[in-house]
Amino acid sequence: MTCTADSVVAAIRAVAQVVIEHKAELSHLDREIGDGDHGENLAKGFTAVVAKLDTTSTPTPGAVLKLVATTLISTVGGASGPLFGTAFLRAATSCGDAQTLDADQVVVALKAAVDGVVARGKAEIGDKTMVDALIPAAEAARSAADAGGSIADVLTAAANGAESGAASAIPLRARKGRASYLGERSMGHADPGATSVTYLLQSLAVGAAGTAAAAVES
Amino acid sequence: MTCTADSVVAAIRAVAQVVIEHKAELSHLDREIGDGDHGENLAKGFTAVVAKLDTTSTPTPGAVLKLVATTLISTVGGASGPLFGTAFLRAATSCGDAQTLDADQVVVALKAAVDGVVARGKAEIGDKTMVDALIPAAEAARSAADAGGSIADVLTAAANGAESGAASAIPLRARKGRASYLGERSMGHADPGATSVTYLLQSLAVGAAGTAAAAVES
Amino acid sequence: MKKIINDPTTVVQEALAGLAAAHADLLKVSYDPMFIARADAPISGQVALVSGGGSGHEPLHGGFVGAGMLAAACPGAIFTSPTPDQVIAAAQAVDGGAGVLLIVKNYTGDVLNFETAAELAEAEGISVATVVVDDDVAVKDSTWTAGRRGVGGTVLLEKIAGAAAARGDDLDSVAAIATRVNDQVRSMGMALTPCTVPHSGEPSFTLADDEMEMGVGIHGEPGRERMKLTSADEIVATLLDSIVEDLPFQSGDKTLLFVNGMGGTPLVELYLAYNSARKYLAERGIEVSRSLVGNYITSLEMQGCSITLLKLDDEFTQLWDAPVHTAALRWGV
Amino acid sequence: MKKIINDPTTVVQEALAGLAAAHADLLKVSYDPMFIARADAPISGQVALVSGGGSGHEPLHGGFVGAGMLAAACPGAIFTSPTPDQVIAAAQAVDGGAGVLLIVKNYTGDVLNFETAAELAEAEGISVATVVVDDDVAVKDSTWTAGRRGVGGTVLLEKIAGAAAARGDDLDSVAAIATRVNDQVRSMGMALTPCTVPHSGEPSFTLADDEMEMGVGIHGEPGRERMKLTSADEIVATLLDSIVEDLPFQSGDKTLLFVNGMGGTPLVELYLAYNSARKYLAERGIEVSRSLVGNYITSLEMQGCSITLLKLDDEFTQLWDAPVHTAALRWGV
Ligand SMILES: Nc1ncnc2c1ncn2[C@@H]1O[C@H](COP(=O)(O)OP(=O)(O)O)[C@@H](O)[C@H]1O
Ligand SMILES: Nc1ncnc2c1ncn2[C@@H]1O[C@H](COP(=O)(O)OP(=O)(O)O)[C@@H](O)[C@H]1O
Ligand SMILES: [Mg+2]
Ligand SMILES: [Mg+2]
Ligand SMILES: [Mg+2]
Ligand SMILES: [Mg+2]
Repeated sequence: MTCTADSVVAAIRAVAQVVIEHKAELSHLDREIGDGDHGENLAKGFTAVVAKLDTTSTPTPGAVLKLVATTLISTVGGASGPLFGTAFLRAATSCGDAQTLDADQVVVALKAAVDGVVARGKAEIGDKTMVDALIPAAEAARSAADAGGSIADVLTAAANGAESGAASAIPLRARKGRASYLGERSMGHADPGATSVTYLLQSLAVGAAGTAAAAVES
Repeated sequence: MTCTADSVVAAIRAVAQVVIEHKAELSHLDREIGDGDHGENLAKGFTAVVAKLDTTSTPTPGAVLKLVATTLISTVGGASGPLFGTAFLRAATSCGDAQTLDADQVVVALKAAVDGVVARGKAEIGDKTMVDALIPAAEAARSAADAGGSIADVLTAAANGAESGAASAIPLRARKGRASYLGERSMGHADPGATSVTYLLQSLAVGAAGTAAAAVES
Repeated sequence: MKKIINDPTTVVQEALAGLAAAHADLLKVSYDPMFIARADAPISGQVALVSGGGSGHEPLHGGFVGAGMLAAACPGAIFTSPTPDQVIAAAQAVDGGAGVLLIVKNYTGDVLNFETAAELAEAEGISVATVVVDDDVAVKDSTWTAGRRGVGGTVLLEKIAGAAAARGDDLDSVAAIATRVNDQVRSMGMALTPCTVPHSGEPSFTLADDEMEMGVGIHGEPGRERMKLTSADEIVATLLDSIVEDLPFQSGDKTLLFVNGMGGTPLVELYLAYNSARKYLAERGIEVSRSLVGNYITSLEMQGCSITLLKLDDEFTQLWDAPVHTAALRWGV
Repeated sequence: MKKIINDPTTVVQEALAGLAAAHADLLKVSYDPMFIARADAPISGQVALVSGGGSGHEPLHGGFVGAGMLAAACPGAIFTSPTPDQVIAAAQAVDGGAGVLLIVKNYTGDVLNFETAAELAEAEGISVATVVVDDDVAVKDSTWTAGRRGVGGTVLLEKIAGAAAARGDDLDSVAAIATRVNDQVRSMGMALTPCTVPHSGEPSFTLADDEMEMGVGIHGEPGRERMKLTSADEIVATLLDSIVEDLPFQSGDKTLLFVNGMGGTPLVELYLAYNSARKYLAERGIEVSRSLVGNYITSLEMQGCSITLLKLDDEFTQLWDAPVHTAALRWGV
């Protein structure tokens, strides 16, 4: 089964809710090794996204992702604004005008998003940034798709990849972003951005699984 | 027995020591209903006085008191500077060129000092200022002298008068000086200046009693 | 106590040395007795403004020494008025033959020390006039108090009277203008936190996390009333209610609105409070034609603000706009 | 959290409204997207300087908008960089046809957002140059970090480059001068206390009563090292040791010494620190020919200071002395 513009919209709304729920926690993580605004930044951005979705018609998955991208870029600020924005923008481009996406297209879009973040932020894996969660996520998604997995399988794999990637970054010393100013003092703390992208992918996975289940029932 | 320039110098040195010992306490009282500097102000002034006494020759009691006055005026600052300064200046004037002072001259000098403070500060008894300690002190000294008391008796009476005057001012609402800004909130606190003049007179009394005792022995 | 200092007993001297080094073109400092004078003083034939008071209110007064404002400032120890010998020495150093106007904030200590100084200066043949500033409406002026305190209005008075002196007015006229400013200006302040005098090391008072001190003085004296912390709009309204009703300021009045920080409050909060004050005054038809926002008369690191409102006439406005060149206020040069 | 505010979410907007009302002669404010522009912009034929960054550093950057300095400033949320659409709108509003120089403090968020803005502005046909300020020696510039942060040097760079633009230099020359300032300036800061971002309500870090944070950033980021609180002379020496050895500054160099407050530190401590810095530099034969002392690039109510040292040449000195008319820096007009 494939995913439509409407299910992408539903997925984004779910993501927005999850981000807002974890706002305080994400800002707390950012206070530990940053400037304490990551939760507010994303909550502000996704609140704006939801408002935009309510008032804008988005015929294709790509159109939805493009709207998310431009809204995040113009509302978030901070490092995560352009990074999340670029991710959604690249994903949108990779979707083109497709009316629906299958598992493979989802993986390709995810890979494009990750490449976009790397291109913008120039972070490598091990720098203790969201990239440490994103790259394993894209790889896990790829293998799940190659093994014939559904969209739900692919996104679940991605979420798990992100989670373990984020976890493995905890002991590391940050080399990019604000946390890098702390040098060794950044070690032992979870990276806010790696954590937020993990929540984002987990929300997508749960949503996709739900849709799939619903589809089976019907 | 009478008092000489030297015994006045010794008395002032003793006063300086007492003021410095009570510096923190006086500033604490001033923090309660003022700006917390009364102890520092007087300690600074009397430290300068002692230094001046070490280097200046003061042939008469009046000369000693004049030196104290000018030094306090030029070093204390704050309300207490000109007030203590005026007090010592008027006392000095009342002593003239006398080589020694008897009990009656001491009372006259004390009265002149008190009148000087009232003239400068325009405070009345009951305004919760040093005047509340000084006026009873002068009155008690007068009666002690009239009763034929010695310098020690006179100063002891003055010290006791000041102490009870300062105590009776505690419940009052300040109407002069910084404490007056507090209105009713000044009630229930001891007035720093009334307290410091009490210590000053007590130190003089103790000193005079000591000298008298010494005189008897010899 | 957390401060960037070396020794509590030398804070004022060291800060003065810094001021002198940073502004050698503007001012010179004498250390014993302590005063700050215009580098080019005395200005022959020009009335010289001499002010002073306890330190800890920077930039007041030393930051206002220079062309178009003060000829000299006498800093006392922190929160303690200067001594008469400082004032006399300063007056002698800057008197250009046209006399000296002493500007004194109404605190017993300042008044008594400047009074003594004035007597001695007169005796030295310097013609002296004195204006006592008492603009703080937090203190009821009655036989029950030492009278209103001099606060934010002092800054405006020093600027306007300084411009009058610079324009060549004689001592009586400058004193008259200064007195007129004091008649037309009202202020009130509040604090979110106390401050700590270096040599004492103890906070001047204590406030709970949800309390503020209304009508606070600038020496860490507690204020008129302790209240629960509220919004900027309510704080500003409380301050302006007392200020506006006191003069009173009326619809149609032209004013200078001065929102002052107590030293530890960031500019973003001061501009926010200024915005709130503008709305309050607009609703009452009171026009704001001149403004000053910033930390100009402070209480060390105290957090809080004060509002000062001056009723302007054409002469005040002209004198306010006239060039001034000091460390803390500068325009037109 | 004790602040004079109404609502944590509207602090920046309300403060901007205050700034606009207090300085209507100097600047105008756009609220959506948010930017502050010179009242008389665009100035045809003149290069326009556009800067910006998170709010909470006031007077930076809005207080530096005006003749001889910035054409526009884009304030983000507190401590959060502005978004590209703000920068594009500001650039369009102030471009006088001679191009726009973007002045960006080196933080990932600012760099990425201004980068995105530059791409889009170019696409709109505005010629854009960018200079990234990274003068903070507290951060070792290596593959181990996002590179040095932009701090106090930004103020000096905006003044000097602004004067170059006002004098009529073209975009390349103004950008070249700005780059040269960045090459010649070094800074480092320290904090006695943390600060609290209004919408978070929690202090950015915690320090014991006897601790200070050395090499602190201006966003409440913890610094290079936590140390026991020590004397002003030792604090200044620690900051200047890193600054002087880095460029390095040498005996005989002419410099501009800028002692900056973090927002909650009173002027008396800043002048005391300035005095201490003068002694340190004099011992090393480093001449201070220009000075700036005050709160110019702050971290809300944080207590602490930073020192910035710029190596001066004749051109820098001329451009520094050139007239400037902004809310926070004014001389020669
Ligand atoms: N160069 C970079 N590449 C990828 N991600 C980055 C980079 N720099 C920072 N990040 C991510 O951004 C997160 C911080 O985002 P946020 O707090 O919103 O922005 P800011 O640091 O500007 O306050 C970090 O936790 C990190 O995951
Ligand atoms: N008008 C006055 N007449 C007499 N004594 C006064 C007057 N005003 C203040 N005082 C005394 O001065 C004391 C405060 O002195 P001090 O703290 O040294 O000066 P300041 O109030 O200037 O800080 C008060 O406790 C009070 O006794
Ligand atoms: Mg952050
Ligand atoms: Mg006192
Ligand atoms: Mg005092
Ligand atoms: Mg941020």
